[in-house]
Amino acid sequence: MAEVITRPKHAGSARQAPTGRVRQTLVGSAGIVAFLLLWELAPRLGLVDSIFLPPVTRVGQALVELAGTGELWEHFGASLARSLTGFVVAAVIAVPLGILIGWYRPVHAALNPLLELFRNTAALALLPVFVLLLGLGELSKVSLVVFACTWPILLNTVSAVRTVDPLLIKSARSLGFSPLALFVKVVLPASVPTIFTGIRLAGASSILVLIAAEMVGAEAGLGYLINASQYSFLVPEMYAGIVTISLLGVALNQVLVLTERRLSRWRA
Amino acid sequence: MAEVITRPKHAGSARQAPTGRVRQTLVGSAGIVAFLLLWELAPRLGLVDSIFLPPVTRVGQALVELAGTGELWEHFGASLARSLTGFVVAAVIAVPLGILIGWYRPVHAALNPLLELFRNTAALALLPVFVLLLGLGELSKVSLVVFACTWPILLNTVSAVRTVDPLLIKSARSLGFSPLALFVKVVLPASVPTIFTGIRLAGASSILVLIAAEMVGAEAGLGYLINASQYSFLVPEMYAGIVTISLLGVALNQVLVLTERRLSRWRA
Amino acid sequence: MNAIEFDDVTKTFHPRGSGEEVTALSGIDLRIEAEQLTVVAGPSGSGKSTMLDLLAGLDRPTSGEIRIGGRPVTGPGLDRGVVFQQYALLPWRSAQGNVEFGLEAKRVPARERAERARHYLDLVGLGGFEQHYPDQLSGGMKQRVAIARSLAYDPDVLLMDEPFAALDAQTRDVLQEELLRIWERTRKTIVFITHSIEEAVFLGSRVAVLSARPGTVRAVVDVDLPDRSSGTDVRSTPQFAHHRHEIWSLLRGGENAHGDTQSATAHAKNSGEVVPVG
Amino acid sequence: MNAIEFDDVTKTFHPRGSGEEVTALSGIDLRIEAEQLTVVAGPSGSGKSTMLDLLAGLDRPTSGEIRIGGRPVTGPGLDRGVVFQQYALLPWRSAQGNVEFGLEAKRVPARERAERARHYLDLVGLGGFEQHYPDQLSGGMKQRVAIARSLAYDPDVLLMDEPFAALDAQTRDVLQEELLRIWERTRKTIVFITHSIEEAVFLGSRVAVLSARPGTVRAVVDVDLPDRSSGTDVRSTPQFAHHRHEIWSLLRGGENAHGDTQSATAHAKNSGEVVPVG
Amino acid sequence: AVGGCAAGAETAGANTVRYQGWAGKVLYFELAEDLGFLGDTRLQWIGNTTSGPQDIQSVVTGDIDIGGAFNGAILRLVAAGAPITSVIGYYGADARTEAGYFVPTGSPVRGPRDFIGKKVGVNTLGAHHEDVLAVYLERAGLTAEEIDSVQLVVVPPVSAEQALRSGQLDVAVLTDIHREKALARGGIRAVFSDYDLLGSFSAGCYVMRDDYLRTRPDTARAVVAGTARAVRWAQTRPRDEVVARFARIIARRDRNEDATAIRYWRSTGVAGPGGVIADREFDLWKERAAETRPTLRDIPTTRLYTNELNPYRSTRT
Ligand SMILES: Nc1ncnc2c1ncn2[C@@H]1O[C@H](COP(=O)(O)OP(=O)(O)OP(=O)(O)O)[C@@H](O)[C@H]1O
Ligand SMILES: Nc1ncnc2c1ncn2[C@@H]1O[C@H](COP(=O)(O)OP(=O)(O)OP(=O)(O)O)[C@@H](O)[C@H]1O
Ligand SMILES: O=C([O-])O
Ligand SMILES: [Mg+2]
Ligand SMILES: [Mg+2]
Repeated sequence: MAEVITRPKHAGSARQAPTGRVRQTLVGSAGIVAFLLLWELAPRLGLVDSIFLPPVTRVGQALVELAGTGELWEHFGASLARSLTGFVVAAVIAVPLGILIGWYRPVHAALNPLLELFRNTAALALLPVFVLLLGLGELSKVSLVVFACTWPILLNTVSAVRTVDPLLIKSARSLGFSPLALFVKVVLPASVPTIFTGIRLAGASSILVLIAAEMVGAEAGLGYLINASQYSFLVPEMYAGIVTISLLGVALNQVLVLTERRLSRWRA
Repeated sequence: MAEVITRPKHAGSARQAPTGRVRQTLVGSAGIVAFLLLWELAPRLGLVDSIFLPPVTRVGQALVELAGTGELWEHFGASLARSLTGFVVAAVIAVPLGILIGWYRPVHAALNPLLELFRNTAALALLPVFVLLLGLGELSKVSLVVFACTWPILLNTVSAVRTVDPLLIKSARSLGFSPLALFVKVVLPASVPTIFTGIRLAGASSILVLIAAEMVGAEAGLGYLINASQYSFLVPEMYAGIVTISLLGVALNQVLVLTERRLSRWRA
Repeated sequence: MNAIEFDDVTKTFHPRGSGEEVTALSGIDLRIEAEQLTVVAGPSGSGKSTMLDLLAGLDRPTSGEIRIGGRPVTGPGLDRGVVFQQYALLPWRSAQGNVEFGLEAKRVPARERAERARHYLDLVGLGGFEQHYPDQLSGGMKQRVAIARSLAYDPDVLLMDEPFAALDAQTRDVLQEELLRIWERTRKTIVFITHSIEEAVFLGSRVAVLSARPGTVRAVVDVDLPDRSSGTDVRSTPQFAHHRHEIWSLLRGGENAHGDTQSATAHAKNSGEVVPVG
Repeated sequence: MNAIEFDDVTKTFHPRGSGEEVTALSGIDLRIEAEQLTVVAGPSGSGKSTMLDLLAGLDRPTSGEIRIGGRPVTGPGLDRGVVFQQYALLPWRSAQGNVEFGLEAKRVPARERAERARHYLDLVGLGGFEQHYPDQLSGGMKQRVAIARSLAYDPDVLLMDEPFAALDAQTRDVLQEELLRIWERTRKTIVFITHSIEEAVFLGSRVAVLSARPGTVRAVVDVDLPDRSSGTDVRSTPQFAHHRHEIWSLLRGGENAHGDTQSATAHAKNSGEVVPVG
Repeated sequence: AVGGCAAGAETAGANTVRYQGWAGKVLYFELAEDLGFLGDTRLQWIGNTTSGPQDIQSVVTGDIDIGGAFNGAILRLVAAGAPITSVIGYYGADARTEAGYFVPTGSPVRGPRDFIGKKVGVNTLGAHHEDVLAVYLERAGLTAEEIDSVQLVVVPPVSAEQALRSGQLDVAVLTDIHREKALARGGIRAVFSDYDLLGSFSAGCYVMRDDYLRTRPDTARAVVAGTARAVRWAQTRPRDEVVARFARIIARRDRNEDATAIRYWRSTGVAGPGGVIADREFDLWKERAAETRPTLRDIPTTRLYTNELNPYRSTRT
């Protein structure tokens, strides 16, 4: 009988040679470099008014100055703390709730339309409400982040639990696991990847709505920095704030992607 | 030889009996009804200050009045027009661009980091920039919506094109199709579902950022209505605006979901 | 011992929304001897998986009773292990972790779990692959992990529902030989479900042939082959061809087995039902 | 006519990043007669799919030449149609649409396309399923659509790469019979790749057996069976057993075919390579 | 408010008064603190605001204890049921401090009727610029529909001039630094100003919550009295001294703000000595606000404010 020989799939994805990686980094930065060059030259060549779009080096200078006085870190820290607090609170609420809703069919049937309504309610439309009901302090800002982060996590968790492979459940039942053990050992881990999709969406939302919240009645935060700079016509500082937010967004996304990858190393 | 008889998969999803559907609607409204009841009673029982959270019937009354004077439709129309314009422009830009980037590996390698940066830049942080560069008119508002909608569509399109089943391409090549025909008949239709995921994400974004944009420098639109009502302390009118936005969000999502379903009827 | 008895077992389903009734099994009387490898063969829809679900205690008969070693089956139990057609491995656990999974249900201490898992992975030829995840294994290797899991669980009765159906022909041949080898060594009571005649003849000491829906036992065939687990080409022997033909005739429909040249396709068309063949 | 000639064909790959060279095919000399159904059998990795890719014009030999009807193959062509193992159907097109797809490449006018698609779907037993999407069809039905597509395309040469490997045993048996029936009716030149010995014997008038990597032609076997497409159980006949054993011995390794009782698992382990078996 | 009262009232000491600042501006209680007029009453800055209506709303929600806005905005909030009272006037219009409604020199907008259908940029909605414009148009006999046809656009003050010059706005309201800088660059003219229309008048007040006034009368009195003395100080001292004092305060408080605007301060604009409030300052806006809230007509103007805490109340004639 002839043998059936299969390579393990991962053998195919052999590590790239170091030179390959260097080259890849170079190619990868081409787009960024071109963008920065355009940003530098457009105002210098008068294509745009440099009052409204200062060259990127001028913005970089403002960024360095803001970092030097410590002001940038203060705003950065304030935004990060709010965004993370809201995000974590949302995850802590939404994951167990989503599991509950996903596991009990009647609960899901009763709540689904309401959840759809909330999910499609633009969080920023509620900003005035949060300010009215919860005041101007941290509570309303963090609550808005919680609101915005809750729905993607909740709905992904619900759908994750509802779509666990029934065969896995059947197989665990046939081994004689208790419902609780079944839940902890099968339903939960099977749901992780889908839940994480929601968590990544929430990460992006947390920053987006926070910026808006900080534009109202804040005393620190990157949103405040941008808004205050705009009102004081400190245009380079405003762009410095925007660049910082972009980098924060990229960093948060990267952390979540890496965490996700760690948690799903088992995927081919 | 014994016969192998398989039911077509769709036969399993037999239509539900009418009584079942009525029952489902009833159960489905349970959550909504409970929520409305809570909203009505909380201010009436003094659990929250009715100045800041008027009972839902009072909000309903304001909604009816606003609709009666035609004011609501004016704002609704303005928001809808902006959101749709931005959304459509984004789709028209991002889909072809995404296809291009996805199809040519070097282009993708060069641009990917830049795209990641843009995607993770909270659109609202750019609101002041758009106002500075494009002014207060429709252009800056619609541009912000375009910006926010572009990234989810673009990145999903890129990934859609990159993940077209290579076997389909191989099979089409073996039939002797030209590269262009291959593209139109295989790559494009195979990408539709993934592209649509991006389009749905963009739909939600379009409303979210529009609300914020309309809070600055607008003379009409639901964001303006909320903001103006808030500052004039017309609290029921403010809630009426928020409810309208929620409904708009639900409606837009529904339209996209239905379109998606229509386009992928072939899915089991 | 652990002989299995089906005593006039009937199972009826009431699919949601249709209002109709589907009788999957009708009056099954069957005795499966302890320490034997018994094959249940039958066309698709004849109720093979339903039989196994009942036997595993995952579902209950509408009427009749199933007994194992004289005691009625009332639910899942540590005395039975199941191997499903689609592996049913936890994708987030390594091969080792998947084998240990079954032992966790039995509350085997952690150290012993690890040892037993390694032992059984070795037994099915997966020594060295303990830390691989299911996605990194071929279909055949996945099914070996599932078999190792059931063996490590050490049930008296092993239930296997078309475990090799999703595999390519050659992998299947290899695993069939290994299953025989393991059975000969462990002498478990194995109930093996298949709808491949080849497989039924090759594996079974006894083959129970079911009729199409509603499933009834049409016949029980005793198979007698030369030593199958050695390297000889037993499938090319005349005995094999004989048993093959015997079961083929039974599945074709009992009395009119010979001379019925109606093809499967034609049959489906004539039956009026819209049931695709293939 | 359209006889196919492999003239000292070698194919070498340079997998990205590894720096090493993989010789998939080495000095293949083979003549495949026109209007015959020729089977190419060989173990996994012996270069069967590579042969087919070269024949389809999807890739080029490193050295040597392939000729069809005397003309060298330089690219895909309307004279050849391919059926892949994994169906390769467009999921967004109905069965009808998928069959028409091939005809669009040939610029057949729309009305004729529709007619031909219906005709060939009928031929493979899918009359009535024209408007079903692939997701609504079973594996066997999908493969029938793929076959209908290739037939409607009306190539002189039909290339099939393990088209039935993903199907369950019984569906495969049914489709094998149908393929024979269709071949007898149309008398296309068919090159059928498989690694199942059963399938090779049942289908092939001639079976070319490849050796393991690098693939070389070990032998070409002529198969002589009683009429296979009727309803009789040809697989249980002594002739079948004879050919089965012949090819089994060739695949086992030529000279030391008999008495080699080493199991596949043991072999993989001894070879030192970490190549999972199964 | 549900969480409003919890939002910090406990954390602040009994003699602490919370408020929101304005970037680049010095508020009169900030000046009072700097001048030492507040005694042991302490101010607690919780952040900046960019609009009066938002500021007084925060008073109602309990986030802050004192906040100021245009009197028309106060009327609307009271009409909505908010339990607040105005305690001192803090800004207004006079010959040196006025809000001008500017157009490009060549604009066809010359009189009230020309505003119909035009876009007017204002700093915030529901406030001073909106209601002054309404009074201007009403007095010229425009109908309610014609007044409604004027589109108000919220524009950050820094962007207003640019928006006007680039044609995105037909009219822009410019004040303070922005007005003077724009005038210096030329090419624009004022159609009218609030001072042209109404003469000298106080336009906005600081408000406090009624329960705060009841439960912490001493702190309330201390802060209002100190603020009144600061207003009076600014009303009576030479402009340069006031500006210098403001500049020093801004420099010392380290809020990363732009200090240039303060150099363009001309006068308090406050009509009453020490910010004493007059009936007329509310009556002017009452009719306009009552259009959407008829209940306003039933509230006597004297119930809207108190000069009780203001030491200059007797100076008033
Ligand atoms: N949960 C269920 N609800 C309704 N009908 C069911 C259910 N499970 C099985 N059936 C029906 O019972 C019959 C027997 O099904 P079963 O799965 O036992 O067949 P099988 O012999 O295992 O077939 P196959 O070889 O295709 O796996 C079929 O007609 C099937 O449709
Ligand atoms: N594109 C490629 N790049 C690198 N190596 C390849 C490529 N295609 C095939 N090979 C190698 O060539 C050899 C033959 O592969 P091929 O797919 O033709 O075998 P096969 O006989 O079809 O096997 P199977 O029965 O598993 O389908 C294998 O070792 C394979 O790894
Ligand atoms: O902000 C104003 O109160 O005008
Ligand atoms: Mg089954
Ligand atoms: Mg192959």
